[in-house]
Amino acid sequence: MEGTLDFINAFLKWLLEFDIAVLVAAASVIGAGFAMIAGIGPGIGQGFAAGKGAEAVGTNPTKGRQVTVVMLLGAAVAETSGIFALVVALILLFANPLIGAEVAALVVIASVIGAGLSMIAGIGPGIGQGFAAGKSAETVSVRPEHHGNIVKVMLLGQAVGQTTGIYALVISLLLLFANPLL
Amino acid sequence: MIDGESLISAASAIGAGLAMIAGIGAGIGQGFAAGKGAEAVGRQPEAQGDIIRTMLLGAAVAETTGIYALVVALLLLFANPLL
Amino acid sequence: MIDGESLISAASAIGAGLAMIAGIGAGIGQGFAAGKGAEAVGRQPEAQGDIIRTMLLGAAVAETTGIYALVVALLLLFANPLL
Amino acid sequence: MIDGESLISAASAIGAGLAMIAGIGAGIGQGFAAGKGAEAVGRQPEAQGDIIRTMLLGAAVAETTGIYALVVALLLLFANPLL
Amino acid sequence: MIDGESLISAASAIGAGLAMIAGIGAGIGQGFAAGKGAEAVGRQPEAQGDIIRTMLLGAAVAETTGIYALVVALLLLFANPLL
Amino acid sequence: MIDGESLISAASAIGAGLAMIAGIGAGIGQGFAAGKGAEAVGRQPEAQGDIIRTMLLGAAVAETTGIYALVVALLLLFANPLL
Amino acid sequence: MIDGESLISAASAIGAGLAMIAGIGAGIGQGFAAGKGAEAVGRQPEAQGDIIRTMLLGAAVAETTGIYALVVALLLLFANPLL
Amino acid sequence: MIDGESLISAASAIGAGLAMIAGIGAGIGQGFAAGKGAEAVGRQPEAQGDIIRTMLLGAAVAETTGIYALVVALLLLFANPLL
Amino acid sequence: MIDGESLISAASAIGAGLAMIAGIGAGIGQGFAAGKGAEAVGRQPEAQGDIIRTMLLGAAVAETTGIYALVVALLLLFANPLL
Amino acid sequence: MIDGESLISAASAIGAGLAMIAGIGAGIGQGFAAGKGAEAVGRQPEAQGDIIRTMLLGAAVAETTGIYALVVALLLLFANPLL
Ligand code: NA
Ligand code: NA
Ligand code: NA
Ligand code: NA
Ligand code: NA
Ligand code: NA
Ligand code: NA
Ligand code: NA
Ligand code: NA
Ligand code: NA
Repeated sequence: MEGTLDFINAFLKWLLEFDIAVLVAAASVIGAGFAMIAGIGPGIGQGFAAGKGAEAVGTNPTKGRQVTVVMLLGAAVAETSGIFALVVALILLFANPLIGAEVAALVVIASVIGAGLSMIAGIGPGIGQGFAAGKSAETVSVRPEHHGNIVKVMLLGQAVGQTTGIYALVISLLLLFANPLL
Repeated sequence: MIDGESLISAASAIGAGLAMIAGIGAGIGQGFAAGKGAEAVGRQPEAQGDIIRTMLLGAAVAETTGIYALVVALLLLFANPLL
Repeated sequence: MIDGESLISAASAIGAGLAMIAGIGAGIGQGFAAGKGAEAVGRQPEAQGDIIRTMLLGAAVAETTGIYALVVALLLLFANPLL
Repeated sequence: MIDGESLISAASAIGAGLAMIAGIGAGIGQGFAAGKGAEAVGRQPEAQGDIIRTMLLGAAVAETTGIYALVVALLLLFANPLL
Repeated sequence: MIDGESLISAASAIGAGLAMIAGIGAGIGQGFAAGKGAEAVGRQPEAQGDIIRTMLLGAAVAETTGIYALVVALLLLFANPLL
Repeated sequence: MIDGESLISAASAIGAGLAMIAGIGAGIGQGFAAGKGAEAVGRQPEAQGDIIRTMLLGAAVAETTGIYALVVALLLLFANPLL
Repeated sequence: MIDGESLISAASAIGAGLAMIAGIGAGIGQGFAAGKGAEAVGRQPEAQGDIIRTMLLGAAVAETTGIYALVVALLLLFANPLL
Repeated sequence: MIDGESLISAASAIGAGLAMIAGIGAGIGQGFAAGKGAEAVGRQPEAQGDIIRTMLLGAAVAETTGIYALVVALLLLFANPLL
Repeated sequence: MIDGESLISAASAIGAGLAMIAGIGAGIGQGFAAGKGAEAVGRQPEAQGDIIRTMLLGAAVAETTGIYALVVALLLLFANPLL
Repeated sequence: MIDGESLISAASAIGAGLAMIAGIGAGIGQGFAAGKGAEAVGRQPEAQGDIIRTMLLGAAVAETTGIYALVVALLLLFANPLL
């Protein structure tokens, strides 16, 4: 009787009647879904680079090749957080270190969901690095003679813009592989 | 009674839906490229070929994370390694 | 009593709704293309054909992730492999 | 007692609400087109017809993912294949 | 005790709230149009009529997905087909 | 004991909060209009009246989805048809 | 023991928090207006009065949906019609 | 056993966290103002005083919804009317 | 069995995480300021001191809502008034 | 068995994940700075040193809220005051 009135304990009791492997699997697929959301970032950023690249190629068709290379180089960097997210999702699905662990079920399911949520941070570097790629491609079309400096500053700035994506990856990997809460 | 497989399947349906949200990015980015491409073609119609090639190349790059998300969603639905 | 199939169906309804959110992207992106296309046509009415063709080509590319999401949602509703 | 059908119906109401969020995209995108269209008409009033036609064509393309979402929501409410 | 109808009603209240979030889109988009319209009127006051007409036409188009969402929310509240 | 009415009321409180999020749109959009309006007035002070009128007309249009959301929230709180 | 009133109060606390998220809009929009206002004042210091008046008028309009959200949150906390 | 007061307190902690998200707005908006202010000062150093005053006035206006959210969060934590 | 204090602590951990999301705003805004500052310094290196001072002053203003969120999160973790 | 400590640990794992989402901001903002920095260096190579210094100074400021979030996440994981 009391259990039905305290719906939180009742729900947790129902949940923990499942086998722990089942709970981890169910939470892992949701965590993988969250992680993939990071893909918004590279999509926006690389699309920006594509637009600025197309514009720059039109402005200076003789430097089309050089502009396209800068756009693609910058866009490749912007892909990073999409790849990180995919890797975390694939780990959750195919190489989940927490499946089979004989530990507190609640903590494990929350950890795999937390690992997925953390990866969403990758949206930021994806957008920002793509912006840098687009502006660099544009600038190279106007000042092809400064190609080297432009790319150097782009890569430096992109590296700075990556850090919060790295922090998120670290937290995610900690939750999966070196979880201090377990 | 709900068995373990059903719980994982239910969670997979939600995970697949969440993953698809990634498609927001390519939609915005490629649309931006379409707009800048159209603008550039209006300004330099003689460079139309180069402009469209660059736009499509860049848009192909911007598609990848949308594809990753689709692959993960289809895995969850059709080849779920956890089921 | 709630059985496993009902739970999967319920989660599929939510998953389908989540997937559709991807459509935000194409809406923003293609609208941007529409705006830049209109601007370009105002500036170079003689290039109208090329501008609109480029805009529509780019917009078609930007539609894909919205379509992927629709496909996943319809799968969840009508041909659910998890059920 | 809650039965399976009620759970699916409840989840469908939430799924329908989630799907409608897709409408953010067309709202932003078409509003952008409206703004660029108004600007272009101010600059080249003589090209008003072409500008508005392009704006509306592009906006129609940008509407589609909002319509997909509406269709999924109405399916969940009125012709729910999961029930 | 909670029965099935109550659960559906509760989910419908949340679904209605979620649907309204779509209104973000028209708010941003139409506000953009307002800003560009004001700018254009400042530059070409003699074209004020054409500018405002184009702005309002575009804004009307941008309103639709906000209306779809309102309709779905009102359906969930007042004519809920799931109840 | 939690009865059905309490559950619906609780969900309505959350639904009302969710609906208000729509206000993000008008806030961004009208703020954009304010910025463009201020810029335009600085450039063409003699057109101040026309600029502000256009800005306010456009901003009124951008307010609507925020009002829809407020109406849905107030309905959920004060005239809840689900209760 | 959790009774119905407690559940509604708990949901109201969450609903109030959700509603406040609407404030993102005015924050972005009015900040945009601040930036454009500062730019305009730098360019035409002699029009400073008109620029700031327009900026503040537009910002007041952009504040409304943030106020609506605050009102709904305060209703949920201090004059909750659902309790 | 979880009692009603604990449930309300728990929900209040989450509600306070949600409310703070509103701060995104002022952060973006005021940062935009900072950027435009720095740009304007670089162009017209002689108008520095007017530029910074306008930037700060506009930024103060943009802060308000962040403050509203902080007030709601502190109410939920320290003077919770629902407890 | 879970008691009330544990539930409040658990919700506080989630509330603290949610509050930190506010930091998105300052990150975007201050990054914008950094970009405009770098651009301005490139154009008017002789005004570098004034540009950087304005950029930092504006960025300090943009930091506040991120600090509010941090304070709320630390309160929830270290000086939780709900416990 | 469900104990309180497990629930708090579980919520802390989710709270840590949520907090990291703040990193979106610095990623966007610093990327913007990178783009403007590269542009400025390409246009005024003679001011490269000043441009890069300003860009990095601004980017360091934009990093802070991402660091706050990291600190809160690490606290939740390694020095959880709620446990
Ligand atoms: Na960084
Ligand atoms: Na990509
Ligand atoms: Na696409
Ligand atoms: Na479309
Ligand atoms: Na529309
Ligand atoms: Na409207
Ligand atoms: Na308003
Ligand atoms: Na304000
Ligand atoms: Na601030
Ligand atoms: Na900062």
